[in-house]
Amino acid sequence: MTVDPTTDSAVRERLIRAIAERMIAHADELTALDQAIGDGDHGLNMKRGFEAVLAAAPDLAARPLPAALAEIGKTLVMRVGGASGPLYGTLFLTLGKTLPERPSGDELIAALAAAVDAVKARGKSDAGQKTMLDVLVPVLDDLRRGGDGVPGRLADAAHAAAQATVPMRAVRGRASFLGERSIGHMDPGARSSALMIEAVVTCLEERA
Amino acid sequence: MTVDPTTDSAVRERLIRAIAERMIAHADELTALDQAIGDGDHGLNMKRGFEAVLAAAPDLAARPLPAALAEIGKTLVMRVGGASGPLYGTLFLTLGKTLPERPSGDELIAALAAAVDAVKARGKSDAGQKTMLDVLVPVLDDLRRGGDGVPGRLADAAHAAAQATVPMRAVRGRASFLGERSIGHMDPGARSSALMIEAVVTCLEERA
Amino acid sequence: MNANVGIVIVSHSPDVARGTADMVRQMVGDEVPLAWCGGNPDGGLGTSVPDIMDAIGRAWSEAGVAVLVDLGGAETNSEMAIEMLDDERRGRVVLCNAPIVEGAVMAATEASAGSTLDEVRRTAEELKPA
Amino acid sequence: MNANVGIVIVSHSPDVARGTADMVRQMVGDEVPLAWCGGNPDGGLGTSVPDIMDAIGRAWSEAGVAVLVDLGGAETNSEMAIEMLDDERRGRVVLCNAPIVEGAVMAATEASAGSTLDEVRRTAEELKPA
Ligand SMILES: Nc1ncnc2c1ncn2[C@@H]1O[C@H](COP(=O)(O)OP(=O)(O)O)[C@@H](O)[C@H]1O
Ligand SMILES: Nc1ncnc2c1ncn2[C@@H]1O[C@H](COP(=O)(O)OP(=O)(O)O)[C@@H](O)[C@H]1O
Ligand SMILES: [Mg+2]
Ligand SMILES: [Mg+2]
Ligand SMILES: [Mg+2]
Ligand SMILES: [Mg+2]
Repeated sequence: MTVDPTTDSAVRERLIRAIAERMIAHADELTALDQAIGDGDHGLNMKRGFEAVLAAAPDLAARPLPAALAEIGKTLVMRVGGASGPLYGTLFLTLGKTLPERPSGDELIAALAAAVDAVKARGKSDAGQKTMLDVLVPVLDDLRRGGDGVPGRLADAAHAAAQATVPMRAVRGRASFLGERSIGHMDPGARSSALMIEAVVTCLEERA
Repeated sequence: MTVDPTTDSAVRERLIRAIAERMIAHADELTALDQAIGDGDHGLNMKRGFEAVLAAAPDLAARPLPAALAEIGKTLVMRVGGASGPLYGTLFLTLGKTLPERPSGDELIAALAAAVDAVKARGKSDAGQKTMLDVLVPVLDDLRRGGDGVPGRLADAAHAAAQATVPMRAVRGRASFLGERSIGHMDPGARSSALMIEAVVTCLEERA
Repeated sequence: MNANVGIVIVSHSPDVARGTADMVRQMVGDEVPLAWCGGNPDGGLGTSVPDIMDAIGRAWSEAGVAVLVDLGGAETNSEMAIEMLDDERRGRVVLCNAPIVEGAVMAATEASAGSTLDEVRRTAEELKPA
Repeated sequence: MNANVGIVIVSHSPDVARGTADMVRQMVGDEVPLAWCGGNPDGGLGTSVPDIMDAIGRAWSEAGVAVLVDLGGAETNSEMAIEMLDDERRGRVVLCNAPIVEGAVMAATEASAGSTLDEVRRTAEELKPA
């Protein structure tokens, strides 16, 4: 059984469904996190966006990987309704624009780096500000380091990074209104990023 | 026939009706002025307030002059709905609080001065800012000067003062949004003040 | 009894006031006493002194009430309304020199932390015109 | 064709956006192309990129369009919407760093005088957080 999403539309569809279903399954948890330090809609927002992705999964999977990623990005931009929409949307759009159809390992890393940079530009933000970037940036760094245990290791790195947002003080997004009081809670976008990475890793490993 | 509103409730009622009817009759004109440099509701606001005053005219007139003035002020505060409500309301409330039941000429001037000062405090404003104060302040000064032709002369002074707001630049109230472009239009509150003064003067003179 | 500072939203437009209150509610839940009013006594654009006094009563808290307003007339009417309160309440109501929507969200978030009236006002006023 | 700069109001709350537009209309009449949107794609509190793109289209003016937003998500979604416009329009839309209600009134008043897009933005931003 192949596990290469660049050549196999069935793998692409499994991957898309894995991500979307993970987001939808964790909607209540994400909303609860956002209630503590934001406006309590992150789970609803992600659910809205990824339900649209799920509904289009076969169509999306029928396209080459870059086009599928770009289309997912566009769907998130159009459907999410919160700040996370353009941020995750930009992540996927940039991946779609940057990835060749059959990328090498280095090309994959370069595309991810471009996508994370695009999220920074979109959010006028960077790691350390208690956002999804506090997961995306360290996981990208870990991937760059390479070595044993990739991709499996990345899921653990992602969850550890999300956990590390707990003591941070938010300076971006709605949570920034809370100032000091944002300390002590996990950032909802960091959590959704970790879940997304875990879904990708698990899906690819299951079939390996 | 007496023309003393301090002793005669019929005179008080004529006076109250004269002011209220003048405001109501000029509502469209005041609104048109406010359309040019404000939000186009000054006539509606004055009409709303003075219709309530008119409806209560007999009741109001039955009270001693200070109490009647205070009650008019309260009605304007409660009913006008625009910035002019608390401003004119404060004018009448302060007159009511300051005037003795049978004021001397000096006491009348002192009460008017207190009332105009209270408007300044309420509006955080003064003459020269293209507001009703550009009528109230010079008319009070003219009254203070005394001499021939009072009160008749005051109506002309009031209209001239309102006219003098045309070249002024608004720095208070809604018109201040317009900056330079407020120049070239008469201030609606200056116009309503001049009409009010004229109504009082005419009513007192008619019967003299 | 809620010991947090109350928030009152006074706009020329009832829609703006209601919508701002919705946004505040979504962010701070029921932790903050909250009331809004908008529109002149006939329901058109403008504000109404008795409505403002009423809203202050509904959002009343022993910790005080912070009032957010939009344009000049709303400010003048709110100042008048505050002055017309009982002696005992008057001193515990402040008008914030802050934009209505953004200021209300900031003020309510600060109030939900149990901050004092003065802290709530200062937080809202961090957004005041430069 | 109206040659004045257009104004777009983007709030998390459709009520806030509609009410702000009412206030702007009362002050500047029909001299300024004006559109608003608010609410996420399901109608709850939030914003929607396609709705923002649509509002920009409705308020379109050859002189450009100034966009007023409330909180962070509205800003991010509006920036995204602007980037997704045709090349030819994109450069003529600016996001104002100003409070939504007060900024919209200021911007529209400036626009009604026939000012340029840059002047409109600067006038609105005189109100920006200190
Ligand atoms: N400027 C930003 N840069 C990076 N991430 C951001 C930014 N603003 C918000 N986020 C992320 O988005 C998450 C909130 O998303 P969501 O609740 O869906 O949107 P909203 O904040 O508009 O309600 C935050 O937890 C944070 O991780
Ligand atoms: N701060 C102020 N000080 C003095 N007069 C003022 C002030 N603000 C407004 N005015 C007066 O009120 C008039 C506008 O009243 P009105 O249109 O009824 O209220 P609004 O401005 O709330 O729509 C102005 O023409 C001006 O004369
Ligand atoms: Mg949220
Ligand atoms: Mg939100
Ligand atoms: Mg007016
Ligand atoms: Mg008005």
